[in-house]
Amino acid sequence: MFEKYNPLDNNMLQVIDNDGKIINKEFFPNLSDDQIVKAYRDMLFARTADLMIVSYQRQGRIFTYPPNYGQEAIAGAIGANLKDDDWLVPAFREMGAYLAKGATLKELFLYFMGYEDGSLFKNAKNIFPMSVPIASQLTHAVGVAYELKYNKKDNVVLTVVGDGGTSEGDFHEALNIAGVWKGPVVFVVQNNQYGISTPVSVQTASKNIAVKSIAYGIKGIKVDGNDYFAMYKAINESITIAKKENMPVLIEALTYRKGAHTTSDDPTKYRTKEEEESWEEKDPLLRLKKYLISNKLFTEKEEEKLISQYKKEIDRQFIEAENYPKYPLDDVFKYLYEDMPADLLIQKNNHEKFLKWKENFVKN
Amino acid sequence: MFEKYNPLDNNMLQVIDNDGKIINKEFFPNLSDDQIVKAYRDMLFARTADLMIVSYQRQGRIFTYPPNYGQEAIAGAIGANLKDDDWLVPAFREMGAYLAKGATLKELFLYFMGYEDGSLFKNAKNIFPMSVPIASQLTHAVGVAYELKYNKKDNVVLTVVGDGGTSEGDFHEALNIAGVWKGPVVFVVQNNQYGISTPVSVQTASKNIAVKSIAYGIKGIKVDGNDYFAMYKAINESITIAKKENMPVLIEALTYRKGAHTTSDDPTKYRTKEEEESWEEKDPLLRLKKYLISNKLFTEKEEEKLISQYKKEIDRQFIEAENYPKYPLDDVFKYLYEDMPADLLIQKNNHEKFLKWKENFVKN
Amino acid sequence: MKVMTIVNAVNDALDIKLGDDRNVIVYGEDVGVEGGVFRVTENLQKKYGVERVFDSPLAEDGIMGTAVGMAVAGLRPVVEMQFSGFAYPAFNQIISHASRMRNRSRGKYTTPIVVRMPYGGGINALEHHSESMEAIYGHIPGLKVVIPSTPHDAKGLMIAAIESNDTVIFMEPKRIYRAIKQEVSEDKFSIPIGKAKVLSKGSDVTVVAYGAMIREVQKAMIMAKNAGISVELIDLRTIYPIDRETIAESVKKTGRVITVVESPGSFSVASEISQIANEEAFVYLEAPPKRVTGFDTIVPLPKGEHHYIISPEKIFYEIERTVKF
Amino acid sequence: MKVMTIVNAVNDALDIKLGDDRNVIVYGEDVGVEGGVFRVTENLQKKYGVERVFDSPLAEDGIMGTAVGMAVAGLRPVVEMQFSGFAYPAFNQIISHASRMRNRSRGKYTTPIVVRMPYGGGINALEHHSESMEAIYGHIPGLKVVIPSTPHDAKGLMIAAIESNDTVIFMEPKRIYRAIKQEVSEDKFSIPIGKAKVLSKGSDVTVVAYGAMIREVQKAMIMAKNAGISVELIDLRTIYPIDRETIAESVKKTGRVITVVESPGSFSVASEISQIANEEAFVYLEAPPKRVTGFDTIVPLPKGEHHYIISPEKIFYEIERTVKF
Ligand SMILES: Cc1ncc(C[n+]2csc(CCOP(=O)(O)OP(=O)(O)O)c2C)c(N)n1
Ligand SMILES: Cc1ncc(C[n+]2csc(CCOP(=O)(O)OP(=O)(O)O)c2C)c(N)n1
Ligand SMILES: [Mg+2]
Ligand SMILES: [Mg+2]
Repeated sequence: MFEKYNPLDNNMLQVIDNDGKIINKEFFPNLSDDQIVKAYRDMLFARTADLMIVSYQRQGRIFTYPPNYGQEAIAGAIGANLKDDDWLVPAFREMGAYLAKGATLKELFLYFMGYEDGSLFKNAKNIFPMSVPIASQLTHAVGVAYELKYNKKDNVVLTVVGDGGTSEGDFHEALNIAGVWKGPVVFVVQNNQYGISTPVSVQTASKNIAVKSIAYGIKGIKVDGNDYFAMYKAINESITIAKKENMPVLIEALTYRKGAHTTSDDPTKYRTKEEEESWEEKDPLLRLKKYLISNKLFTEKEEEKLISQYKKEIDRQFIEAENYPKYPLDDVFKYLYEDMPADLLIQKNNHEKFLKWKENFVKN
Repeated sequence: MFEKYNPLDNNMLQVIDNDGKIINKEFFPNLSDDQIVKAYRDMLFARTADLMIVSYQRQGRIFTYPPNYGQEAIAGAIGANLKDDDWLVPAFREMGAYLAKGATLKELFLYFMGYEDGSLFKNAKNIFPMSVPIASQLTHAVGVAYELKYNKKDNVVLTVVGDGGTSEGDFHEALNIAGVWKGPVVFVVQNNQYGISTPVSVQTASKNIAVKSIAYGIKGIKVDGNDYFAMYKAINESITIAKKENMPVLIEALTYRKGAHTTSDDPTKYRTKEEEESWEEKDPLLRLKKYLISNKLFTEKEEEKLISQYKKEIDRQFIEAENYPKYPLDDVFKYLYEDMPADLLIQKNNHEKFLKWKENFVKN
Repeated sequence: MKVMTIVNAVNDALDIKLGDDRNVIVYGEDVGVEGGVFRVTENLQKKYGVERVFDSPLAEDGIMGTAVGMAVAGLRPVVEMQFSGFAYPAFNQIISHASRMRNRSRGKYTTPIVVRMPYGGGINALEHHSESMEAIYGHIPGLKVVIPSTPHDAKGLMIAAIESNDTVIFMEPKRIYRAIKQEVSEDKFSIPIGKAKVLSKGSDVTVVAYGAMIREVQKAMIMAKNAGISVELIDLRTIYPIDRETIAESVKKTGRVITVVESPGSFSVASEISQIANEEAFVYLEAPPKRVTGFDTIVPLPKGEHHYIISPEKIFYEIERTVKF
Repeated sequence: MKVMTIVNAVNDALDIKLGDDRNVIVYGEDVGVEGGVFRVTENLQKKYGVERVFDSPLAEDGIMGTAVGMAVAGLRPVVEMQFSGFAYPAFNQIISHASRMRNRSRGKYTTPIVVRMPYGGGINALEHHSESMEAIYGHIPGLKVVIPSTPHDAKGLMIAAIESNDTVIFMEPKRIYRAIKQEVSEDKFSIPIGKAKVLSKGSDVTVVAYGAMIREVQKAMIMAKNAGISVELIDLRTIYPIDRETIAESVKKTGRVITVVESPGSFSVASEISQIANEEAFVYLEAPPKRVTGFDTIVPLPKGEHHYIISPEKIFYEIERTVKF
């Protein structure tokens, strides 16, 4: 795979076309029909949730949110490939992968409503909280890979970053150290062609992003990120190589952020309608659905039913999140250190004294 | 040149062999015999100074110093190529380039004796002070290139970093931004195979360092850094391309640090005698001298005479530096801001008050 | 005169300086086409072209390092860190080069750079978007650190910052980016860096604050007035070089000083102001210099931020306690 | 018992913890084969193998970031920043992740990392090799910041730091790396982080210091004794969490406090100590809390460093002035 899709030639791994037809049998992943249908349903769930979150945000019920719209195949393929004991070190635009690892929508809602509790992922194993400082999570993954290798665990760590993130020094240090230390780590760049308003052409002059792997002596491949099969195949093979050979892999997943950067962003300021429309037929869900329908694995009716069922479930979890208990003062203090330092205790006590005073003051 | 010496093939530009014989006429630089002799003399001067500085240091007459021993061809070729209005953004191990730009030995002595005045380079144009935080100077060069391009100047900026420095995020950000902004900038990596005790194999797993240019869409070439002609040629062509095409270039100059990392370092702790000896015949001065002698441009006698003449000159400048005026208290304060803030003035005044008190106190 | 917000005022200052000095170059993440995520650089690219106002790669270290290079070569870069919480990758360039190049080169090279960064809490933001780390910059020799609290000051201080030959960290209180509207002259004017301003004269207690805290103190002052307490309010405006004189004079008069800052309290600007009061006005002090600050904790996410944020009531509470001491 | 320098003592602590906990991993630039440029990690690679003690690429951000990853995954990395002046590329990882992961994940993940860094002046070094930026780390919520002043403390505090489940910035006063020799137990022992130590009892004035300044204060104390002044010396040992109690108790007794730090004075640890004295012991204060600090300048190169370095005479001078206030 890596020989055939040498990033120096700017080749891109693709398995199905825009009509959902297999154009590359050789690299069709080893997936049962059930698995494929499940993949689609998971992506559909993620998309439904994503669209609803944006509308919750418009209603003022959550704060800033970064939509995943159009990029669901990447997170889906990641999620489908990671085992419980594998590690996910995410950025912030791969909801499907979180859910697959065992995070709940309710937790994600809590996070975007402004509770740290939403980062706890109570029942999810081996998943880092979202990382807001761009690209800073990549070195964490390299550290995790060190531990996996050190303890001879048969697991992998997969980490995600955006095209913009490849400009940061962290990207370099992470991939470079990974190249030297080796270890089971897969880097996935979601190249959605923009970092907020900035096009990828302003981020780098390299032929593509996968080619950067050469600078680190690791493997690299460019993949159609809107092609679930290609993404699944690429991640699956990369994980195998990463684990067997302790060989880090860089995957560039070419995609398009159909939505805004975040709910506070207005993409019409920096990109054209034509460009946006040109990506419609490449939509990852559309393509997978075409495959499913033409293979009689799925119908539009089922989709309708699923969506309405999903909507209910999503809303249920959202309302649960809305009814989450108030954020107690204690929670501001108690998680910083294993044992609360005296100074923090004094500050908390003083604040509580003030709050008592305030009660009285406000009354009068 | 860049096509023929594609770093992906791990080819290295070489012009003379260890016996000083031309093995690559095509890339022999356009230099007159006089220029070649001058180049050798400059390198000899730098080496003589370098060795003397190490012995001054042993005598306790200067503080820590990073020897250039074995790497003189790189600095020599840089110095010979830079015009007055070109910029040099150095690291700290390229004395010959400083001197060619117009810095004096005396100033360098002052610097290593512990005077900031040694960074002033009074009569040198467009040369940055030495940069101690590894790799942090590289982005400065990219900023300078922006200015050159912005003001349509017909100049170049050349910057230097070590093999260890390529691991820093700064290396990445500098080369990546240079690739996007374009501009007349040449990056020279002095790959002397060690960063203090750490071999380059611990720094990166890439095939070589020149190949990293691919990650940035810029040109790259690996050059025998102990071959003056190869270095001259590579830098000369790179400057031309950088200026004409606003195309940044990365040059990997393969060399060997024959001396210690600094005068506080003991290389026997981390490398073998055999390794050190294997580099003897590749010594850049030796090779150039063999070329000169076999072309009847130079004799051992002349060398002896030159060395003793240089030694006198070096010692003269050293003693001048030793007789430099005392470091006044004012100099601690006066260069931080254009106008000294009141706070600093108060601190200075208070300290002067204390010093007066101390005079009395010590008397009693 | 024109009604401006702080956003407008900074934009106006940049516009004026881009207009009158070809060496001024504005860049950073999304400052060009988009005009900045807070729209502070809006329309500037259109007006001055892509060579003078442009989007950089997502690389704060690179932004800062190239600014050092440009500045040494003669330009006057004004760079944006999208949020102060994302300026840390640039920290090495700030502390190791921008603040030192002048001293290192004995005045041969200067680094007239302005580093703009929105800072501070109160906008219901994600993690890293609400911090106030001005004390860290204040502690670094060779930097000037400026924080305006009004549109008028934002404009005048920004013009002074761009005209300064030293590196200026220009921290913009994003909480009041658009909250305060004020008539501001459309002409070019500048306000000297390093001078605090007495916003209200008073006799019982001196309150020192800056940025978004000024407005909160002013709310507290209404409560104080009702309680018969006369507050002298000083807007610090510059964190470094700090205006000892104005503080000293006021504390000598009132005998009491409270500093209000959004940051964690330990090792904060408040500690510094208190110590200045100790040094300059000890014998006048009738109560311990007091600090009203954030906790020594990470700023909580929005649902917990109200615990952290300093309320006017809290300020008044401490004013009263200090006056009654 | 064995005679140890601080270098030996830290080495011994690392040796003990490498020996008793397989999760402890030591890495950084030149810490493996070379044993560190100051030889603090000497012989450890030989003893524990290249998987547990090794040279990293020259990449501080990467060193710190991988440490965060390792720590979350269950290891206990002890990383070295070759000099504190070169730790800034790691600043983003320290402030954005190491100090926050526990709070961010509500305690699910911890980052038991020790970040060792030699700091401070007085060794005739090149630029960036002489700084003291502990106040910056002290201001960052979620970090512990430790500075030993003796071999005994260095060993006990290092063992405590490695055993702590929080991230500890462990700053080593390189000026006294080998200057102080002391009998230290070869057994495993630890000294609690967050506790200052009263080194000498006294009644006229409290002096707070740490690291290499302790020795300078002790020299000044001889002068003070000759002048009939009784000094109580507190070794702070931990910058954060700071030991208010010990400071408060002492200042209440002496009524006077001086803090001696090598760093620039503005926004320094000294300002914080003074403010703690204000808050805890205002009514006892008989003189303004005083700071003896470096100037707000860059540490000069060796030929100018004597101007900057704090002499015992300077400390005595300020002690006398404070006592006579
Ligand atoms: C270090 C840092 N700088 C700036 C930001 C502000 N910011 C948030 S998202 C973003 C763009 C990220 O682009 P990309 O990496 O392509 O990811 P995408 O948003 O497209 O998924 C920026 C600049 C940040 N979060 N962190
Ligand atoms: C950011 C930073 N980290 C660490 C150091 C300490 N240090 C000084 S030189 C050096 C090795 C540099 O190696 P290399 O880049 O190969 O240059 P060379 O010394 O071989 O010329 C190190 C680690 C430093 N000066 N700056
Ligand atoms: Mg993107
Ligand atoms: Mg090297």
